[in-house]
Amino acid sequence: MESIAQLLQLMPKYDALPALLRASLPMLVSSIVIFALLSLVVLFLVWLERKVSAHMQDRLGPMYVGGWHGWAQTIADAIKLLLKEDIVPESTDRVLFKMAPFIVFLGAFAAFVVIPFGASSIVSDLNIGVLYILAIGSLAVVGIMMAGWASNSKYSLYGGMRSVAQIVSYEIPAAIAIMTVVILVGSLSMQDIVNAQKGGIQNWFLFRNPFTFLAFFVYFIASLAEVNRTPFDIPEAESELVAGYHTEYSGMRFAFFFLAEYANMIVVAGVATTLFLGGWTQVLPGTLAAQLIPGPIMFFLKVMVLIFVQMWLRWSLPRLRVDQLMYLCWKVLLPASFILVVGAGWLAVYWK
Amino acid sequence: MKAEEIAALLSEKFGAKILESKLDGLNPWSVVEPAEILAVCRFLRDDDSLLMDHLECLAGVDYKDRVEVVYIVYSMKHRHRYTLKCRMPREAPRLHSVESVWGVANWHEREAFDMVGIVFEGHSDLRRILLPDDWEGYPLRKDYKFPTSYRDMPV
Amino acid sequence: MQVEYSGDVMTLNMGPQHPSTHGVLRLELKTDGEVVAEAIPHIGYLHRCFEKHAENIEYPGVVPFTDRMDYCAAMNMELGYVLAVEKLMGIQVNNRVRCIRIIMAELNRIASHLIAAGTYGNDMGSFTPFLWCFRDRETILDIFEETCGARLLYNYNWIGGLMFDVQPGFEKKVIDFIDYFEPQVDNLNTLLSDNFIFIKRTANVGIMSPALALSYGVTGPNLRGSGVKFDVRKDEPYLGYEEIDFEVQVGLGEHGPVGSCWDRYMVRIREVKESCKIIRQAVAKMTPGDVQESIPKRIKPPAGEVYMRTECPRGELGYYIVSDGSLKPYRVKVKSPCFTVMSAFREISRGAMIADIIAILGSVDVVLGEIDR
Amino acid sequence: MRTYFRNVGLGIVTVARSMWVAWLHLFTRSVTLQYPTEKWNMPERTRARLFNKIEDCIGCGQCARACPTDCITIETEKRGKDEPPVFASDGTPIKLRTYVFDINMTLCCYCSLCVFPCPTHCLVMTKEYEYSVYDKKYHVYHFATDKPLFPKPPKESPEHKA
Repeated sequence: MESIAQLLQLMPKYDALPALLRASLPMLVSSIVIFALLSLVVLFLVWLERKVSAHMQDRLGPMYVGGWHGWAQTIADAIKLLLKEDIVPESTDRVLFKMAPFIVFLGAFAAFVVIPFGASSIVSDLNIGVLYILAIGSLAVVGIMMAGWASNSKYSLYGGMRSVAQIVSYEIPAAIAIMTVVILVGSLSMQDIVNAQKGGIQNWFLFRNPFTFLAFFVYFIASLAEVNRTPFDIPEAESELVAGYHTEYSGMRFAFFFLAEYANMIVVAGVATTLFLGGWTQVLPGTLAAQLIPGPIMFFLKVMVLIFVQMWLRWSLPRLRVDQLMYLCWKVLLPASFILVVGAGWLAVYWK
Repeated sequence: MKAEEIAALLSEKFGAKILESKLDGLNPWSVVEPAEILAVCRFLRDDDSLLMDHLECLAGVDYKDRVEVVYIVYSMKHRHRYTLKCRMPREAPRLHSVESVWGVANWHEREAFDMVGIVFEGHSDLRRILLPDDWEGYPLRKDYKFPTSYRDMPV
Repeated sequence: MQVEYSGDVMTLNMGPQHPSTHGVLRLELKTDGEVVAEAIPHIGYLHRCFEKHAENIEYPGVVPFTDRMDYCAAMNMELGYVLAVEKLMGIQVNNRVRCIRIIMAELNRIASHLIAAGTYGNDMGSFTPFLWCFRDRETILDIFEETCGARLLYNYNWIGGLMFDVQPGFEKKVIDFIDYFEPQVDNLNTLLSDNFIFIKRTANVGIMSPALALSYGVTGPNLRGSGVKFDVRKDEPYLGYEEIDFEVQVGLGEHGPVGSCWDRYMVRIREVKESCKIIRQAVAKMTPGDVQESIPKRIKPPAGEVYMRTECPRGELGYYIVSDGSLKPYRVKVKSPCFTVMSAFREISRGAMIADIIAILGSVDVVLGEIDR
Repeated sequence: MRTYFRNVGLGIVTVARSMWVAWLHLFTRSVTLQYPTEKWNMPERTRARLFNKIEDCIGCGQCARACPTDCITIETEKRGKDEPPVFASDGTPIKLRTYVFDINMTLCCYCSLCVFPCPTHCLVMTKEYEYSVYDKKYHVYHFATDKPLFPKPPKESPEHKA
C-alpha cells in the first residue's frame, strides 16, 4: 500500500484533497487492484481445474470458446452467470439470503490484505498478520451458516451445519501448525516470516527442520478442509446434499460463492507459501533466473504449484464421511500438531 | 427332489387342501386351498426335506373366470423348485399374506394388489406400489378400461 | 453401523430428482441430525406398464420392450425372455447361437458392472473412476453397435436365433478388448477399490446378513456379496454355461464383516474378470452355423406356462410366461432382481448416516427401469 | 494404538498410490471425440431413421403389423384393372396403390422389426441420426406420393396419437 500511496503522491493536487480522502484513497485503489487481479486469477483457476480434471479422466475439457483449448470458457460462463435471473425462493429469509454470499466472499477477500506478494507489494504489513489471517478465515463460517439457514432448504441446512462444524474444528490444527513457524521466527508479521526464509530453497521452513516439514503437511490438509475441497467437501457433497449450502443460489450470488471458494484456495495456498515455501523469495538466489524472475511472479508460481496439488487431490480421492472427518481432525491432526509445536519450541530454545 | 415327490409330500401332509396338481409340463404346480396358503408356505420353508427358503416369484394372474396367485418357490440348499397356486373368484379376492414367511413377499404382494387387485390379509402396509395411490382400477385385469385422463391430464 | 436413535425426526425427501438416486427413486429419510432412523423407498416413478404392453403385443414384439427394462444390461434382459419363450416352444438353438449369446451377455455384464463401479465411485465423491469405466464401456458398445446396429437397446436376441450373424473379425475385436481391459481393472482397483478412504466409507456399512438376503429374495452380486455361493449360471445352467469353467465370486470380507457395501462392490469387480474368462472360452467354442436356422415361421407357443430365470448382472431375472396358445402372451410376469433388493433396502439402511444411505444405495446397484418396469 | 498408526500409514500410502495413478493419466491420450467437428463413422448395421423407397413398396403392410409401437400407418387401395401394371425394382408386381405411408419417428423404438418382413426390402433404417426438429409434427414422415382415386373417410393420423 505504501508504494501505491507514493504513486498517488505524483497525482496533481493530491495534497489539496481532504485528509480523509487522502487517507482512504490508497486503500480504495489497492483493494480495487487486488479485486481485479483476484477475479482474473480465479477465472484462470476455474479453467485450469476443468482442464486438469479432464485430462486426468482422459477427456479434453473445454476446447472451443476462445480458440486455444477453450481459454475463454470460464469468461463466457461468468458472463452467463451474471446475466442470469437472480432467483430468491419464496420462503427464504431474504435479508440473510442476499447477504450471505457477500460475507463469504468478504472473508476470502479481506485475507489478501496481509499476504506479501513481493518485497514491497503488500497491502499492509500488519505486525499480527498471521493472527489476522486466522481471524478473517473464520468469517466465512458466518456467511456459510447464514446461507444454509436462510435458504430454508433441508439440504442447505445440512450443508451449512456440516461446513461450520468442519471449518471450526479444522482451524485448530491449522493454527497450531502455523505456530511452529511463528515460534521459530518470533514474529507474527508475514514479511518477517518471509525474510526469515531468504537465501534459497534450503532456508525454507519446509526443509529447515523435520517439525516444520511435517507442520507443512498438517497445515495443508487442514487448509483443504477449511476451503471445503475434496476429500473434505462434505458441505457441498453433490452426491449426498445436492449442492450443500448453495443449493438454492443461482446467478450472480452463486458466482460469488464460486469466486469465494477459489479465492480461498488462493489464500490458503498463499499462506502456505509464505510460511513454508519462502514466499516471494527466490528458489535459487544468485542464478540468472533469480535476476529475471521478480518476487511477485515467484510467489505466484509457488502458489500455483500448491493449487495444482489441491486440484490433483480433488480429482483422485473419494470423500470422507462426517464422523471420519472429525476423527481425522481431533485424533490425528491435532495430536500431531501439538507434538510439532513442542518440537519446534525445543528447537527454538536449545538449537539456536 | 423331484416335483412328484414334493407333490406327494404336500398331499400327504395337507390331503384334501391340495385341490389339484399338474406335474407334467414345464413347471409343475399344485392348487392350494386359499385358506391354507400360509400353512403350506410355512411347511415348504421349514420342512427339512424341502427348505424352500427362496420365494422367486409371486404373480397375480387374471383368468377370465377367476384370479390366481402363483407362488414360485425354490430351495437354495436342495436346488429344487415348485409352484403353488391359489384360485379365487374375480370379485373381491382375499388371501392371507405370506410376508411372515418370506420378507420379499411384502412388495410382491403389494404389486399383485396394485395390478390385479388381490387383497392380502395381515399385510403390514398394503398400498399401491407402482401406480399412484389414487389410481382407479387394476390394470392387469383383462377387462381393464384404459383411462383417458388422470387428474384432468389427458393420458 | 447401528446408531442409537433418539430425538425428534426430520423427514428428508431424497429424490425423485437427486444426483445419486440412480434414476427416479424416492427415499423418505427419517433423520435425526446425520443419523437416518429409517429410509422408506417409494418406487413407481418410471412405471411403463411393461406387463400390460406384453399382453397386447405378439411374442417377437415384446423383445424391444424387455430391452427398456434394464437399459444398462439390455442383452441379458432380452436373453431371459427369449430363453423363456424358447423353453415354452421347445426350440433348440445351435452351438453358434449359444456361443454368441454367451459372449454378448458377458460383454454386457462387464458393461453393466462398469456402470455400477463407476457410479459408485461417483457416489463416494470421486468422479474420475466414473469416466474411466465409461471409457472402457464405450468399446463394448462399439462392438455391439457393429454387430446389431444399436448401442443401448439391441433387440439382438430373437426367439430361436439372432438378428444378425456377427461381423467378420468379431472374435478378434472381442479378444483384443479383453486383453486391453483386464489391466484396466487393476488400474481401477488402485485408484478406487484399495483406497483407504473408500474402504472406510464402504466397509462396515450396510451389512446384509445371508439370512436377511435369502428372506428378501436378494440375488446376484448382492447375495454373493453376503457370502452365499449361488449363481444361476452354475447351479441351473442355461445356454451351455455348464461346459464353461469359471469361479462364482463371493464376498470375503477383507475389511470388516461379510456383506458390507465393499464386499458387494468387490464381487462385481471380480465378476468382471470372471466374465473375461468366460468370453475367452466362448470365443474358442464358436463353430460356424446359421444363426437363424431355428427361428419358427410364426411364433405361436402351445398353451401352458413356464418360469425361466437367468443371471443378469443385477441378479436373477425370472420370466413367468402364461400362454393361451395365441400369438400374444396371456401374462408375462417379470421377477426383477432390483425389485427384491429395494424391498430389503429398508432393513439394511436402518440407523445409517446420510452419507451411508448413498453408499448402500450405490452398492446394491439398482436400475429403476427394472424395478418399475 | 498399533492399529491407529497402521491406519494412518495405510491411509497415506493408498492415497499416494491413487494420486500416482491419476497423475499417470494426465499424460494419456484423450479418448473423446470433438463431436460437431469430428464424427463417429457409423457401422453399416446402424439403426437410425427409417426410410421407405416408396417406388418399391407394394403396400403389403407387414411392417405395420410387425411394429410393436404402431408407428407406421399404411392405407392402400386396389389399382384399377385398366391401369398399366407397375413393378417394383425386383420385379414384384405392385397390385395396391399406397396413398398413405406415414412413419412417426417419435413413436419408433428402433427395433428394426419392421425392416425384416418387407418383401421388396424397400423399408430400411438409414444411418441418419441427426434429425432433431423444433416441432413433433415434423417427425412424422410422409412417404406416399400417389393420390387415392377412390378416397376413403380420413382416419386418425399418427401425429394425433403422438
